[in-house]
Amino acid sequence: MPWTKIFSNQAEFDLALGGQGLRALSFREALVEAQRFLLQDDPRVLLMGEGVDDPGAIFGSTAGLAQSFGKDRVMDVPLAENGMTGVAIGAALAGLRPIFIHMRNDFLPMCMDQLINHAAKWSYMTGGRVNVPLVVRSIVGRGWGSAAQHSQALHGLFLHVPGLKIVAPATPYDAKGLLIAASRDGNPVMFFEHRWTFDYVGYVPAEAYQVPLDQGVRRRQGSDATVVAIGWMVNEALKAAAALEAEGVSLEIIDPRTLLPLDMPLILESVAKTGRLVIADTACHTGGTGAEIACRVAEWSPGALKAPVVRVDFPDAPTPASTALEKTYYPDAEAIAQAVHRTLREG
Amino acid sequence: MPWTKIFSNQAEFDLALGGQGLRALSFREALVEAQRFLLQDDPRVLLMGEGVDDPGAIFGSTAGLAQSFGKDRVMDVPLAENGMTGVAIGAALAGLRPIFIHMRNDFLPMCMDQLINHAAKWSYMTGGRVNVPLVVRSIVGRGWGSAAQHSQALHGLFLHVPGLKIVAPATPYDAKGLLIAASRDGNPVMFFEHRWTFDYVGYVPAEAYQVPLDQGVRRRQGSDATVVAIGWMVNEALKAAAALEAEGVSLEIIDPRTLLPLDMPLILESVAKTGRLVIADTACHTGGTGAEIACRVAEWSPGALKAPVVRVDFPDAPTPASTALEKTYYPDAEAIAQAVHRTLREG
Amino acid sequence: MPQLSDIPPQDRRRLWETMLLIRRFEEHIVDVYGQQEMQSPVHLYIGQEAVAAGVCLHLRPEDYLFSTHRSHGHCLAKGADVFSLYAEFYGRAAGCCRGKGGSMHPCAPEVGILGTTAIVGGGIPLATGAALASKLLGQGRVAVTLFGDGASEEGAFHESLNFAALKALPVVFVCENNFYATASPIHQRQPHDDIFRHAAGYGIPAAQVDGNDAAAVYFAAREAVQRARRGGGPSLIEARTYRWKGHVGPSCDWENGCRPKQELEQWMDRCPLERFTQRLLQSGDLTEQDIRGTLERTDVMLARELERAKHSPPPASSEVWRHVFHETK
Amino acid sequence: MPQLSDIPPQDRRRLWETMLLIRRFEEHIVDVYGQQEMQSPVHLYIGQEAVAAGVCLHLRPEDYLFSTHRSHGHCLAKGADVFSLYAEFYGRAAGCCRGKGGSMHPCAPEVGILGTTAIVGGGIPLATGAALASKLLGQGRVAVTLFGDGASEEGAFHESLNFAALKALPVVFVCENNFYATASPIHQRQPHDDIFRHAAGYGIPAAQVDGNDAAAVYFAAREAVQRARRGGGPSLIEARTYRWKGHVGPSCDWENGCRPKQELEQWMDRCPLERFTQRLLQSGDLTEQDIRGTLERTDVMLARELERAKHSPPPASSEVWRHVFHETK
Ligand SMILES: Cc1ncc(C[n+]2csc(CCOP(=O)(O)OP(=O)(O)O)c2C)c(N)n1
Ligand SMILES: Cc1ncc(C[n+]2csc(CCOP(=O)(O)OP(=O)(O)O)c2C)c(N)n1
Ligand SMILES: [Mg+2]
Ligand SMILES: [Mg+2]
Repeated sequence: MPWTKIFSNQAEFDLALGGQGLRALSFREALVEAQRFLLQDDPRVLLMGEGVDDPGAIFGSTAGLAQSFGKDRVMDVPLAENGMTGVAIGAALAGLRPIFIHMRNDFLPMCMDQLINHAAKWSYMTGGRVNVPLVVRSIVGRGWGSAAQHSQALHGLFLHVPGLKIVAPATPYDAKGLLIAASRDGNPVMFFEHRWTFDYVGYVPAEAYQVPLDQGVRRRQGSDATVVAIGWMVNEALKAAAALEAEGVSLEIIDPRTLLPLDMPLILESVAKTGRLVIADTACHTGGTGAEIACRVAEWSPGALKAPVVRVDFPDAPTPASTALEKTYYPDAEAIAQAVHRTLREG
Repeated sequence: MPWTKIFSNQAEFDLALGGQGLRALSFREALVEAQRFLLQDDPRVLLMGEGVDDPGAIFGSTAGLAQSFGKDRVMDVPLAENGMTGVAIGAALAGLRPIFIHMRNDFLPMCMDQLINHAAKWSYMTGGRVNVPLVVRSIVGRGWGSAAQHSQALHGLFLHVPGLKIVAPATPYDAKGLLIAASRDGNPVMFFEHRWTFDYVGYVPAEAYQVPLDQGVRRRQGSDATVVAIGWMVNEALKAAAALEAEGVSLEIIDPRTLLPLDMPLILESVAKTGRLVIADTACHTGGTGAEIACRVAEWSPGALKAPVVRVDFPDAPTPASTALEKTYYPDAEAIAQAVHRTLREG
Repeated sequence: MPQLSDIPPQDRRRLWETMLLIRRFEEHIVDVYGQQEMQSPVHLYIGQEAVAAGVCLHLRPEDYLFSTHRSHGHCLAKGADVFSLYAEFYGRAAGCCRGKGGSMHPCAPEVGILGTTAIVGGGIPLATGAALASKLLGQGRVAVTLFGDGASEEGAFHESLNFAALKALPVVFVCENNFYATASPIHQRQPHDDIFRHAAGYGIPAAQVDGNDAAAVYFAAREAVQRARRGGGPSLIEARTYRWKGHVGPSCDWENGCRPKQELEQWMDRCPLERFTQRLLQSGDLTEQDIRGTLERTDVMLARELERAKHSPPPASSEVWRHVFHETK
Repeated sequence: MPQLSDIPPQDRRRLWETMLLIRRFEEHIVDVYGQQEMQSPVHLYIGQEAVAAGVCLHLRPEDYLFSTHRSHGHCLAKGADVFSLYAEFYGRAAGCCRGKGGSMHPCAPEVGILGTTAIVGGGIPLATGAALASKLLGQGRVAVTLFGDGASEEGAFHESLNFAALKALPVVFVCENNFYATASPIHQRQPHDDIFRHAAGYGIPAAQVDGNDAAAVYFAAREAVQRARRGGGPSLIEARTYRWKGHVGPSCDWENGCRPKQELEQWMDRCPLERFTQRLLQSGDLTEQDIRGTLERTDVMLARELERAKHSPPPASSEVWRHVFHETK
């Protein structure tokens, strides 16, 4: 399927899919297109965030929108993450559909009170009478010495907060379709993006479409081992698969796309076939999404694994600044391939 | 060992241990004693929190301390959890050893920025040159319609934050020994207490002692199944064990005491013996401590389990207010016993 | 200084009736709480009734109100249904939140109460956001947030004032300064107790009023609500008042040493209901007979609703899993 | 109005030298940044030097300083070592944080810089806490926190002002109002740009000064630091200034449309270093020869330290796992 493919640039895309007359967009452009559609389609939609209207335009992902829709609908806000998240929630309660945008995941801890104690619980506390149609976009930073406070990936924290949905797109196609679905969902949706996917190119239909918030996708068919890869790790897994193919190892890659709800049937089906599981995440090791997935596999398909599950993720350490240390800190395709080798050896 | 035992009141204690001339304290009194010792022993120790000096005295756990040490060392603070946590961290950097106290876990999301972005990362960001000797005590509320914003148990969130230690005592003995160890540790330590353990009585030596921050304890020897129980669930597990014993089922109970670092050797040893694992936690299901423990067992002792792991914890829902719903929401000894039965049936 | 006569007669009467309703609503709770069937932490409003009454009289049903843990009086003044509140406090299926919210989280969307947070300060940005929605949607609705002196210490208060001033939002910030947060006196938490002073930093008009004087609250709120409604932006009202009961539950907290008894007695001498009753008796707006009649009608109604609530069925246990998410799009 | 002559001659000279050091320190970064070897997001301070210089002159080595993402100038003025800063920005093992912090998180505990946060507003409560420690331990140390106009919008700013005023802590809050947070102009974020006005709400003495006038900053800071040191409690200084470079990195952000070029040029005409140089030339504190000499010595030193830093070894990869926790008790 063309929309499951990721390319690192337009030329690659043209080579593979250009001949079919398909349209390519970057991940960044897909986000812009989704938001442009939402703003156009629904007068209640509002983008809020520090710098959404400035020339940087959130790494380009809101480019041109303030110009088209004005600063009331593409609204720069003060530096007051908790209060402004509360404002967004209040606006959502009273009929708007805000999309709140953070340049970095790292600013989410500032608004945990409003996210955890308010947005996540509001529908429940009111017995379902009032809901919070809010999307919170936030981007994972990485590299160039961004260091401990500017490169966290915190989606794993929100797994433990009932009442939130969690989305982590890996492709331009999904970025657009999931963002539209998130904005329409009527619940608070945490929408995690990875800075390093922004330049990826892929097939994106021009029309509006939704990618459902509870369906993963098989990015690659394989028979020897399953890699469940999250966000940016999907592309690394694809690279690892290509390398492993040369060695005769056939990798299946599952991209859950939404972490809450999590498409366990898809994962279990794949694991039942391959008997080997590697979980590749862009976050710290302990207590993250990988643990939950592995635990559910152990609960629901206890006999399925022929070798122990392996998690590929970041060390249990804050991000170091030095480039020399970043190299050690961040796992990549190579680390995934090694993990696959381990499951093949051990099982 | 007398200090591994928990009693629901003094009379029970007297019956079991009184004859040995041992001294009993409630969990609450053990906390008071630990803090009294710390305040006396080290002029740098400071208690801070909303209401630490008032007649309620944080459910009695700071009773008498303001009277003994004055309001400069047992300091009421404004309602400004994030800022005041920052103040506590700054004070810790500059030579004090604050113990910051929250009446409820639910107020922790307010200070996530200072806990996650500052306290947890400070040692690392400064290359180990500056450390944060801070303890954050916070209590899990429960019952009487406390509802969604006054009964969360959030220790699981902090598992995913490198740089924090996490403590969850279940007995008076551990409450005292772990709190002293936490204050001496030199790192930011999240200290989780459960409101319902406050009246528990147990043997507590009068002298100061430390319980190490990385050692779990076997609360009960058994051979048929292992229950890893956290905090308040330890006592429920003991009750379940008593009930199961009558049926001829022998339960081993592990209380990790600290969740980070987690005493995996003790857990793995027990699981190797029993081949069955139930994890009982006082928190919501998805993405919690149970997932991490189950995942590590799957990674490190893949063949050990004869039956799938079972998690006993709260539904993935905020806490409902109605007593009628609370009954369904909260699992107890009965739920643990059922889970044990399941592992026995399935394996 | 505006006079009582500047308040239209029907408003005088409504002010008084609202205060009476709140007072008796709460006293009925005090009466039954010891039965331990109302299993919800009730934060009683007795002593502060003039604030809710004086503010909410200026609001329309579609205007928004965001409250706190101490919400009962606010909800009643805004028009919430007595039965569905009592039923909620009893944890019943017929409660305004189907029994899931309890006393700290009532909602009544039909009268602009979109839900209530018990996180101190948490409702202030929510109200600001509702005001933003009203403004962007051109609805002309006003949002009001009532909160305590303790809440004014939370950063969210300041973040909200800043944004409301920046965007000239139709929001009225009403701080009920009762000089305590739980048992902590304000002088252990703030350098002075004139909370209205913070408004100046944002260029927001502010008033400090006697929160035990329904007329004073009425005038300040009228100005603020009118300003908001005509697009003049936010206002801050500090209403100085006192709660008679403990922070939570039906007893008085001087009994356990939380506050000096004498302080409570001084404030009880300034009872907002009694004072306003006397003024209306003097002005001829009320007669002793009115009072007796209204009191009786109110009590009969409250007793009836409370009994109905108490005997209404609890939610089914399957409700635990419902409403975590919004069910239809 | 105090005169230049009210500044002791050695202080005049130090003010000037500190500004020069900061300016040239940053310009050396601008020169080498294009080589892409200094892989750290540098937030340059050029244009704001008078603030750091004027404030830190009054501080002792044991006094505390808490900075922000834009920390270089603050650290230098407080006495941090040039080599260990450059080495840190290069991610080297010899950096002040062993290469783990980078440009946004320098520390220099030996001169009271206990670490730096790049969370906007995050350092304000930390400084307040350090002041609390100083006061409770009776150390007489003063804590200073420098932060931007953007930071004054964060709740933590207000929470800190409240607590500092409540406890009369020895802390000086210095807001460098450069009218922008990244590319967002202050009028999109605050209802007015007189940040000092918030102090009055807490009864905190405040001053608004020309942040491009080293003498003006010097006098305001002297008063504030002295007040703190003698137990007179906190102060707020708003220093109005302007950064010349983009929010991050060595280029100018008018180039990409972030700000009007003309605005930058007007502020460059009011260069704090140039203005102070001229005054010292006039007063006879400096000669052209002094200037040339100091500039040359400074440049030679900076170039040497920068080269040393650049060629010093990176940390071993095992460092990734170290210092997550404090290693000895
Ligand atoms: C963020 C937060 N911190 C602490 C609490 C616990 N708490 C509940 S009410 C209260 C006091 C609030 O005081 P105030 O705002 O003055 O309101 P009042 O109770 O006087 O009406 C506190 C500390 C809370 N609910 N939320
Ligand atoms: C809490 C938080 N929100 C957002 C950011 C992203 N950010 C970094 S610096 C900055 C602007 C800060 O402006 P100001 O405080 O005026 O300081 P200046 O850069 O002008 O020196 C922003 C928004 C951050 N680091 N922390
Ligand atoms: Mg109060
Ligand atoms: Mg600025």
